[in-house]
Amino acid sequence: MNLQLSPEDLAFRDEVRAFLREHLTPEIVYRSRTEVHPPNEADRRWWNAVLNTRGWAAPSWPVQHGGPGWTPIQRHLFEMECRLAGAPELRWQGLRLIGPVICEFGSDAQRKRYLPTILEGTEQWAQGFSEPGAGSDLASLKTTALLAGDEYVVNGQKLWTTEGGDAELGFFLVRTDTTSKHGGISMLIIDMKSPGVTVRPIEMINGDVSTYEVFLDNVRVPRENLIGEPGSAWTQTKFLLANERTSSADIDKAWGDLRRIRASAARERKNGRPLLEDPAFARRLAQLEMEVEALDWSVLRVLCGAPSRRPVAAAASVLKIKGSSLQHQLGQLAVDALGPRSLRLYTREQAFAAEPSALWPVDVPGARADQLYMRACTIYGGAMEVQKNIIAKIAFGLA
Amino acid sequence: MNLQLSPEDLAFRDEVRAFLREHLTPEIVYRSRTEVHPPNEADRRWWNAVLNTRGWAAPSWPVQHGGPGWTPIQRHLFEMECRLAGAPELRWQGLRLIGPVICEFGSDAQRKRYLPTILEGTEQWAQGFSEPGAGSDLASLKTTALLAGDEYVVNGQKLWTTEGGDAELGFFLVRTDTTSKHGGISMLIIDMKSPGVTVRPIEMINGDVSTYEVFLDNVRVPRENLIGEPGSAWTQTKFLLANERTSSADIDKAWGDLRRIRASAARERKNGRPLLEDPAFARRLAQLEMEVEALDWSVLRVLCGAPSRRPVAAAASVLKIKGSSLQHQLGQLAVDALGPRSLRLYTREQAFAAEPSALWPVDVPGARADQLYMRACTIYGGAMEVQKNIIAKIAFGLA
Amino acid sequence: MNFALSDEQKMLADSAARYVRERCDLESRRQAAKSPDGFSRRHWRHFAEQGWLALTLPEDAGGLGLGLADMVVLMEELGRGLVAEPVVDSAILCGTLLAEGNHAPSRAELLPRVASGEAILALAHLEEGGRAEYDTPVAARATPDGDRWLISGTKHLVCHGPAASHLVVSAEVAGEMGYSLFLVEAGANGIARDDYSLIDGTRAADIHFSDVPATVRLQGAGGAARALHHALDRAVIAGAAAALGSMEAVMDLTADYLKTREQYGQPLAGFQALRHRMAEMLVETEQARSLLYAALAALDGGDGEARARAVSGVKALVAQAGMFVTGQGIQLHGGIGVTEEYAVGHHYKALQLFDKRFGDSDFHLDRRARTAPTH
Amino acid sequence: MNFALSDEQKMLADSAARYVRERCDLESRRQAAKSPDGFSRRHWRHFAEQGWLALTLPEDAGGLGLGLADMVVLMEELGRGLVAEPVVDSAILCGTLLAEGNHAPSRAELLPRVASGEAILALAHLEEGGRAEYDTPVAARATPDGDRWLISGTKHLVCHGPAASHLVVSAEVAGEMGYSLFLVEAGANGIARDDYSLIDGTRAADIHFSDVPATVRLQGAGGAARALHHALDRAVIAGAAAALGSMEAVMDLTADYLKTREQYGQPLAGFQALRHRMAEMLVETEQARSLLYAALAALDGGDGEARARAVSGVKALVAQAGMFVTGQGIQLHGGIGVTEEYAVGHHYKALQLFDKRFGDSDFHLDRRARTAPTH
Repeated sequence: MNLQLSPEDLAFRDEVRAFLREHLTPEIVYRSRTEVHPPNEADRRWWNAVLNTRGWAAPSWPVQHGGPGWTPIQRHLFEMECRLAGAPELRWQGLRLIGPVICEFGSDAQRKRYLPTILEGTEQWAQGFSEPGAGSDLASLKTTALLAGDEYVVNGQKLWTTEGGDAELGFFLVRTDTTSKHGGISMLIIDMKSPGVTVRPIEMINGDVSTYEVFLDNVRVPRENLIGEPGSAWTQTKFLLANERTSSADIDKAWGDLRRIRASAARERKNGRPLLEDPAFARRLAQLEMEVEALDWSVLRVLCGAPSRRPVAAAASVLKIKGSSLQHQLGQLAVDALGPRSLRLYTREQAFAAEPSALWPVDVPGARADQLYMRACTIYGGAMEVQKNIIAKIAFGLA
Repeated sequence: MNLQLSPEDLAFRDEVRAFLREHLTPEIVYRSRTEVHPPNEADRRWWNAVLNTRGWAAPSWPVQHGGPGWTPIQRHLFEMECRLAGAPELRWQGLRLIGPVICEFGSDAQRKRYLPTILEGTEQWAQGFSEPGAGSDLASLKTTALLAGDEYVVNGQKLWTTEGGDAELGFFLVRTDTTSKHGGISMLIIDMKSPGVTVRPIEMINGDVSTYEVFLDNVRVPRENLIGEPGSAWTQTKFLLANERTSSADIDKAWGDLRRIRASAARERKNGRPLLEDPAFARRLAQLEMEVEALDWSVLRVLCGAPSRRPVAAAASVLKIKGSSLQHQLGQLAVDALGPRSLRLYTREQAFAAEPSALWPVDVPGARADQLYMRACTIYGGAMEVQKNIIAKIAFGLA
Repeated sequence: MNFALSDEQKMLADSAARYVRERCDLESRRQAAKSPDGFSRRHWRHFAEQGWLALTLPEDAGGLGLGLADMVVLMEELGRGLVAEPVVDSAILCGTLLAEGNHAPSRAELLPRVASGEAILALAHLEEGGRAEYDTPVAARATPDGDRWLISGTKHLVCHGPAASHLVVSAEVAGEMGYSLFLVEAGANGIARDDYSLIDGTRAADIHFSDVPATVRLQGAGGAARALHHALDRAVIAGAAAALGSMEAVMDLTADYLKTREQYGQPLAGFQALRHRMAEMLVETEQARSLLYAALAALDGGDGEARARAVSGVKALVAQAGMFVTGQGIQLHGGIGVTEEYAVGHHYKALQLFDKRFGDSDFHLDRRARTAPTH
Repeated sequence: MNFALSDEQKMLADSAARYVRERCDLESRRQAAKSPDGFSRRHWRHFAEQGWLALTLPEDAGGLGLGLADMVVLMEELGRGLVAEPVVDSAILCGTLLAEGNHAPSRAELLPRVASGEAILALAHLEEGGRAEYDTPVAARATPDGDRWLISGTKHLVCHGPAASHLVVSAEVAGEMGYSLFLVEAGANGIARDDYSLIDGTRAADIHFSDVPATVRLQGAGGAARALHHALDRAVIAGAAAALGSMEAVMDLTADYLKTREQYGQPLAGFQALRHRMAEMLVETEQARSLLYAALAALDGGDGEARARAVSGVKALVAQAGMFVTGQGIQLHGGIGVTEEYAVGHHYKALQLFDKRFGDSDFHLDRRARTAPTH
């Protein structure tokens, strides 16, 4: 047992910090720290390119496909430092979801076609998994892709396609074999500009649009856009999820939130003293910081493959449950710290453009939009209730 | 709508207060306020007799059988004043459970035989409902009572027979017809001194014995001890529960607990000031007081038959859920207020005999034993989970 | 003690429920939130015609003179329909200040127009550094100038400020201890506004006063704080009733959803964990409703401390219960719950608004903790 | 970074687990709790023979010189078996004070006897009005008397005081700022005890000192508080590890119970609400375990503030999580969970004890809040 960061890891962290100091500008950091969803598109494309120049755009990819060859701990340190420094959050769909899948399961032609533009950040991806009748329950997918000559003809409807509005490409779960109930699901790459693809924005609870409904109406897709063998999407999806086992903890965001909340509470005054010194508020903040630190170490345990009496998939669900419930609590604490001024809603554009003032300090824009948006985090990516089912089953054998 | 107590009710309350002032002695009040379970037997027998002299022993009985003829609100006021004044809690089994059932369903002979000694407090009762295989689930009762001539022969095992150790009489749910799965359950009065009745004390988590296991081995019971028709126990049990619809809220105990906690917190010191002035503690206490006051009004609503969009049985489960979870929270707050000295365990006898000192003030003995004992309150009388099932079904039609 | 509604209350509840059911669909609510006023002038006229704005205003000034219990009955129904109109701000909060103010001419002239909906009043009181209307610092100044005052200062988060015809403004007169309350016309010279939207679509404003003339002082420094607290207490009760309406609406919506929506081959209602959540939602809603009754009783009969205690209890408990119930409503709906396209999220935001207006739960728990307990 | 156990740690864990499984059944635990010492001398001898008492004591005084991580590995297994023996009090808390004290002869003479279990040390420190060992007022006085001191005062809640052979006593020497720590024999003249039981059967005592002679001052006023806080921090970590063992034991017991016990015609495991509760219990247990690792890392590498922060975090979080997990273990067991006849209630009481010893959650949250955050 050795619970300290190695000298190499500490040196790595210093290197990341220096890089971040060198490249990030105050304007970009300001916009990142609003925590508005989705982040400013120009910023993230620029940052993707900057990181790519350094070979750091795709920490989770194999070296031969452009990854930096970091250990899991180094990836974790990198993400944490980026968040704390206020770097824009890159789009996940290409770099973290489909990219690794193409590296692992894609054909050489697919790798050659798609990986470079993901690394450069010049083509954006959308994910088409959920459907109106199938949220957490992928077995009841209805979208079909039936072979007609050398093309699949795709029909169906996808929901919760995050950032689908300006994506050039999409990866979709489709049924290529309609005879089997549980098999026959494949992963298909679809050009979002194909005829028959219609994208409808969904206005979210915070007044912004971050996710879309995608209608697929006789969309013709070249046969070579299928990833791997027909019917193998279950394997690919499991790989994709295992690859992101710890990210649902949202641990770097949680630490960033705590910083912002402390800043708010140091300025806000209650009973003539800083809110941060109100004993009940201080205790509530300490409680959350303690929970976040514990979650951080839970992430480290998974990353380091720490021994456990229970399967690692149970640990992933534990991270998701605690991470998302902490997001709820952090969001609420953030608006509670701001008091009534948290009631003002800033749209994305207003938040990015806001000029801080005495009445509306720098930590106000975005706090409420983030709090409202994060009500979704106990629902997306496998709802809380589904995660509890998983834990009961695989950790305790209860079903 | 009129939400004030009537002048008659206020006068009634004054009358009760005067009576309590006149009769209760400091020694008895001290022992009651320990909240130790079960209360001192001599005290409660004496108090039963005192109340009976005044005609107040059985507030929930019909006037013709010895009840005082109070309104539901008056019963509520009476119980609250008794608790706050530190009167011993009378035994429920006779006065509040079987008594009303005999009044309603018993034969004249049964009324004549059993009601007077319940009123006088000279014969104590035990309840035999639960069984090792049937806690919340009465449909799976296994104890049988088969007719042999003019006697029932009873065989089986009962669990959680509270205060069964010194009871003279018991009322038991038994299966008089073993051919039907859901019917055939009857209520039978059994003399606890009958041959074949064995009582085993169960040591509870607080080190005291308050409940018993009862073994019934070929116990012969006269046929006339059956209440009502054979197989009618379901009706009687429903009546018994409806009669006690609001008592599971334990609202008078909750107010008493709050008083005791305030007294502890006014004496205990934290950071050089009374704990009661610690802002976080004060807020936690205020939160619980607020919840207790809300629950009190929920009780009043049921007692007054306030209009509701949902069946009154749902309201009873709501009272039970909130009342019992508040008991958990009040118990924890009580020991938290006392700090490490709450770790000392007083047996019943030690608590009753304790001499208050600076190290061990008057509010210490009993607080921990009560806190531990009350962990059972979310289990007995229909566990929390069962109550939620009931609410989902009858309030929302979800099943 | 009797909790039954009177016949008049039943009629009031029925007519409000009918209007909400027939006219206050979500689509019109969303359109109203995007309109310049942030609410519907059509609804507003209807409210006025029905006498709902006049309900608790005094009979000698165009009101119906009814009590808080009647208002609670109305507000719960309006809350079910996500009322966006300034009923609480204009008719209850500022209406109370005007009705109980010390200026008979403005009371006689303006209150009937409040009752008819023609005038809309807003409270301009919160300032920089203030977290609750009950105890915000007041730096605004009123300088005597002949038979009038000139008001200068900046007011923060004036709800419905953009649509208001009149403002009730707090400001301190030099040499006096504590603020006074003045009535000014919203279009007066020297007033400048920065408008914005709140999370539920309510329009609010920061309002800058620069030597704005005021001729009406509703309350002097001696009574302003007490009068304001009293009016705020009434506004809290009204808001709590609306919040309760939201909670009931969310429970109905969610129970229906669980019965109809299928997952893993069965209705969601087949999952015990979800059914239990519904039960927990009812438990908290009933607690909230009960404490609202307690507050009605205390406001009817109790002394000042008992009233503060009861109102602060309602404020904290209804906010907590309401955020739980509407938040779980979202959770049980899944994805559609976090969109603008479904009512449950709007109710959630209504509760977040209720939580932060008129002092948050911490403020009210502290206020309650300073009072003597009931038993 | 590497979380894997070393081979030595695995052997330690295995041998402790085996002993607990084979010898520490509930019946013997209940008997021990009713015995005069409140624990089992047989277990105690076994612990000593296995070197478990010597584990973290220095090698130059009969110890094995191992680290806190090793101790955590051991304590978790002992916690599973509801350890009642004074491992934490004697070997860790007082053992640390003695090992790091300023009195070489007593260190050399007594520590080997602590390691062999022959001597049992108890801390006599808490006094009237004290709520936490970290900050209790100390009114006891030590009066110099030649080359010794005479101690007078009353100590409260001395855990294992009745079985102790020696006491570490805090007392203030007139003219000095702050208390010193003295070592006295439990049988010394002038000592009188009031013994009683704690909720888990641990014997404790109020101890009255009346001019009790002490020749050994372990720490003077300059260093006593710091040394004591350090020893308390180590005791907290040890106790937290045992608490984690309780939580694991309760989860195992409860999962088994849900699989075998039937209600309404199906195993309890068929009820989703109960399965979800188990999932929640695991979530909180994993949080607690993770923060324990964080504390091991901080105690290994961090500065004083980081150590206080980490230890206080563990104390608060493990207590909260543990009371939740063991409390829900009771709930899921139903009636038998609240009896002395079933292990789950004993684990619950162990957690209640852990919560209140060495400062409660509020104390430690406050202590943590005073430190600089990690990020």
